[in-house]
Formats: sequence, C-alpha cells, structure tokens
Amino acid sequence: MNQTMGDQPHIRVELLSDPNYLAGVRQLIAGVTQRIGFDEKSCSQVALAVDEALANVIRHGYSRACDRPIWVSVWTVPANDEAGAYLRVVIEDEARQVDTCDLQGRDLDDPKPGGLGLHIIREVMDEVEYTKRSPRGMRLTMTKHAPRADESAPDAPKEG
Amino acid sequence: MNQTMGDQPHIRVELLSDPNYLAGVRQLIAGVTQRIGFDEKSCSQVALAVDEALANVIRHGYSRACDRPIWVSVWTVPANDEAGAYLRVVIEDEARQVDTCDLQGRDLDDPKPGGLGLHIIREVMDEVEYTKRSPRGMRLTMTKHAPRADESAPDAPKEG
Amino acid sequence: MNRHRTLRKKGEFQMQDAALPVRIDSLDGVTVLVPRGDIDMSRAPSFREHVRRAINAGAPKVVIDLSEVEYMDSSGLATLVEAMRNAKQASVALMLCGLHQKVLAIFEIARLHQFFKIEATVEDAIAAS
Amino acid sequence: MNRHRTLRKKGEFQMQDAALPVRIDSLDGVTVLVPRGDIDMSRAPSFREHVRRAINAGAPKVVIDLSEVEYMDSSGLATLVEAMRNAKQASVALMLCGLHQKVLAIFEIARLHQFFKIEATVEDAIAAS
Ligand SMILES: Nc1ncnc2c1ncn2[C@@H]1O[C@H](COP(=O)(O)OP(=O)(O)O)[C@@H](O)[C@H]1O
Ligand SMILES: Nc1ncnc2c1ncn2[C@@H]1O[C@H](COP(=O)(O)OP(=O)(O)O)[C@@H](O)[C@H]1O
Repeated sequence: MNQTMGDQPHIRVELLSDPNYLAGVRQLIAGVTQRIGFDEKSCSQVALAVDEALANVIRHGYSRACDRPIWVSVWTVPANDEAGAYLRVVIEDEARQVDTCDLQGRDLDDPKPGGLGLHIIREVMDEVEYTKRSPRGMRLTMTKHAPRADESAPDAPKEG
Repeated sequence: MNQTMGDQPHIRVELLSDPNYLAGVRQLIAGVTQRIGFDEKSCSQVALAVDEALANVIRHGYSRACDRPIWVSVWTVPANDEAGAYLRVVIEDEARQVDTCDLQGRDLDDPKPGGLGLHIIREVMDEVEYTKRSPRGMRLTMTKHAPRADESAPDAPKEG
Repeated sequence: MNRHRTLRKKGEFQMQDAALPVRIDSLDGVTVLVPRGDIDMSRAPSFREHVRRAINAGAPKVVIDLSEVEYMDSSGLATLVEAMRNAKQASVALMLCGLHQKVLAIFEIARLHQFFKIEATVEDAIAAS
Repeated sequence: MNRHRTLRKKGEFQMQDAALPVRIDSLDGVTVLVPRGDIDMSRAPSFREHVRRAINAGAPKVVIDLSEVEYMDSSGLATLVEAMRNAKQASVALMLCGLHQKVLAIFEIARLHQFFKIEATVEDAIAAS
C-alpha cells in the first residue's frame, strides 16, 4: 500500500521489437508526461529519448529482429507545491550485453549518418544509466524533472 | 516462432487504475492503429472505446481506487493486398465480477447523466465481449477491422 | 512524493482529479466558457465544477465553446447532460458551440446532438435565442 | 495474417518498413519533396528511398519541405546527412525548409543546423542559391 518509486511501475509496457510500434509508445509517454504537468517541450523530449532508446534496442540489441521483447516501465510523480513533476523510465531487453564504454555516439563535429541517438538521449534527459541485467539483456534507466515554471519556455503547455 | 493471434500479445500494458493515465493509453492505441493503416476516424473510435472501457473498470470495477492493476493487450494485423488492417484489444482487471446482463447502458432516448460508455464501445467496435476471468476479475475482448478504402470517409488519414 | 500515496478513503488510494484549464469570457452579458484540452474521466470533475459555477453565477445565458476540446468521452457528455438539467432548473440558457467533428461524432452515437442547443460559432451562440 | 510472421532472414522475423507518404512537386525546375507524418525508424527507409531517387533524377536542386513533419528522430537525421553527402557528390543543391520548432530542436542537439542549408519556406529555398 505504501508505494514508493522503488516498487512496481505505475505503467509497464511489454512490446515486440517492431519499429512500427515506436509511434504508439512515444505517444503514450507524451500523453503521460503531459498529464503530470510537463511542459510541451519536455513532453516531446522525453518521448524522443524513449523512441531513440527503443530504436537502439531493436537496431543494435536485436539486430532488427521484430519479434523480441522489450519492456518499458514508467514511474510518475506529479508536481506539487514544493517540486515539479518527475518521471522515471526504465527500458529493458533480452538482447546481447554491451559495456558502457561501447555506448558512445560519434564525434558531433564530424557529420556522418548515425551515431546521434545516445547524444540525444543524454542531452534531453537528466539522468541516463545503462546496466547489464541478470542473466542477460540491458537495462536503461532515465529520469527527468520537469523544468519549474520560471525555467521553462514562455509558451503554454498544449494538448499533445 | 509461428505467431498467431492466439499467442502472446504484440503489446501489453499494465497500468495502475489512475484516470490520469487514460490519456497516455488512448494515445498509444491511436498511434498503433494509425501505423497499421486505420484511417483517422477509426483510430479515434478505437481510442475512445479503450478509454471508455478503462474508465468503467476504474469507476465500477475498482470503485475509483487508483492503485489497482489493469492490463491492456493489443494484437495488430496490418493491411495487406487481400484484407484491411485488424486490431484486437483485451482489457483485464482483478475487480469484482459482473454478469453480462448487468452490463447495460441506459435507454438512449432518456437523456440523463451517465450510462453511455457501453453504448459507445458497442457502437464503434465490431465485436465486444465481456467474460469472467478465473479466479477473479473481468475480461473485455474487442476487435475492429479497418474499413476498406471504398467504405471509409473521403478524408485522407492524418498523423494523430 | 507519489500521487498514489494520497489516502482519501479508508484502505484505498483514491484518485486525484486533474484540473482542466478553462478560460472565462463575458460577452454582451453572456458567460462564455472555453475549456482547453481533452475532457475525460480525470478532468470531468474539474469541468463540472467550472460549469456549475457559471450556471449559478446569475448570467441569463452560458455558452460552452468546445473549439479547443479535441477529445471528449462519456464523462464529458455526462457532465454536459447534468449541466443542461441544472441550467433548465435555474432558467439559464445553455448553449454549446465550436464542436470538432470527432466530438460531435460522440454526441451522435449517444443521440445527444438533438438534446443540446448546438451552434457553429460563439457569435452564433450569443446571437441565438 | 500477421506482420510478425514475415520471415526474412533465417531464424528471425525481420521488420517490415512502413511507407512514408511523400508528395513530389516540380517548381521552376526544382524538385520539391513534401513528406507527411512522423519520420522515425520504421519510416526512415522509405524516406531514404524517396530522397535517393530525387537526387539521382537529374534536377540541379532538390528541396525537402519538412512543414508536414512534426516529428523526426535520429533515423531521419541520418537519412538527411547521407542525402547531403550524395547530393554533394552528384552536384545537386540540397536544401531543407519548413522545419517545425520541435524538429529544429533535434537538429540543434545533433549540431546539424549548420551542416544543412535550411530556409524558412519553399519559396525561400527555391530562390536561394
Ligand atoms: N541498446 C543498445 N544495445 C547495444 N548497443 C547499443 C545500444 N544502444 C547503442 N548501442 C551502441 O552505441 C552506438 C551509438 O549509438 P547511437 O548514438 O544511438 O547511434 P547509432 O544507433 O546511429 O549507431 C551504436 O552504434 C551501438 O554500437
Ligand atoms: N468494467 C465494469 N465492471 C463492472 N460493471 C461495469 C463495468 N462496465 C460497466 N459496468 C456496469 O454497466 C453500467 C453501464 O455502464 P456505462 O454504459 O459505461 O455507463 P456508466 O459508466 O455511466 O454507468 C454501469 O453503470 C455498471 O453498472
């Protein structure tokens, strides 16, 4: 009964690794963040980070196989008087494991196709951590605090 | 390997029975149906049916408690040369069980607040079936075929 | 820290309703409510409160401009049916306007498009008798 | 019956790419591509094919009008970076226009807003040298 952020996720999605489902999942994320009080820009950013992370699992983890499982777990904390809204998303797979040092995008000053996903994820989220799951697969934990009113852009939040 | 509609869902969402998550779930459904080739109107209809069904589980099944589990399972079949896209959604809960004869909306010719959700679900979906889960809870199975091009409205599908 | 901690009823976690942003204009003595965003189960209670207050405030006519509402489910419809009853009782003329195609479709399924007075624009609703 | 049944590679179900609707206009000898909808991993291959064909078709200038694209991820960016390289090699002037704020934000994170020739409107892009 005494739920905390450490317990069961508030929303957990298990999906097959089919890129055609990415649109649905990022719209889920955008809808949830919008309702807990993230501004429009932050909603788009979180949706983008989740999309990039899922695309990486499908592309690199599962070598584009589209029938493997991916789990997206979401914890939400709405804004209250003291603090802005807060989101945690964990993405898990059963794919091959990689060392954190191999999780690097390309040099941003050398434009060539690819190598941007991780940069985008690290840029838009507050915390980004990859760990190995036991016995197999990777786990990506990402968090973001909604910017407080005085930090965010002047445009009002709009329905997604 | 030989997946059929009877197997594991393509997408499965477990969420807490919090009405603030309904927006996210219906945006997920709208995004998924849009990508498998449902026209804009059908996407909205399916999203609406899922929203109504979830609201009923929270309102009637769980008496508005917001920390109980609901499962939404989705199977999708995209359009091919012979047939239009097809969707199956199953919504399950652990709430009190009701007999099918108690699942009736109000008389549509007697306008009063409430009693519309089931009418809406039955109107917009092709098949709607409530069954009791074992040992507890209800299961709602809904399906919809996308209208074929010649049946649907003339407006082109648009991004949701 | 967590919305699901809010204890409202013995032994159960009760939901916390979400606020629906509603702009309130007053034009030619008519109160115009302009809700913005989806009206679903989480926001219907907030919508209901706004409408209730407008009907009780004494203006002879209340217009609900739905042009910024792109989604409404049966919770929103229930709120409007109740508002229509309250308005009749209080001798307030209640009108709707600006319905999106998708929202109108829900009124039609529920056979409520005849029950409400629906105009195309705010101007039409204000002018209508 | 099921997309996940499509067998493409031994022992694995491979994805089926989704088609991205792209309108193709020709204005003053300039080819203008107008993709519509999200460009993500599932649609980038279709987008890539459209752009590749336009660049190889012989027009001296190709404009990609992104005004109907409200979402693009790094798959879309990768496609555009590759297109820019191919265009240079084929001596085709490649320009982008109509970027939504959200899409531009992704270019900026990737520090690619300087790499591309970006104009506000199709007219600007056609007029630019
Ligand atoms: N989920 C993942 N599993 C395994 N390797 C990954 C994963 N995500 C990223 N990587 C590795 O990190 C590299 C950089 O990723 P990214 O910046 O997203 O660019 P790209 O996907 O275009 O290569 C990838 O090329 C890959 O080697
Ligand atoms: N998931 C459910 N669990 C239990 N009872 C339900 C459920 N869904 C609907 N019902 C019953 O069916 C009735 C009609 O539902 P509905 O048409 O959605 O209208 P409303 O929710 O406004 O009462 C409800 O009042 C309730 O008694």
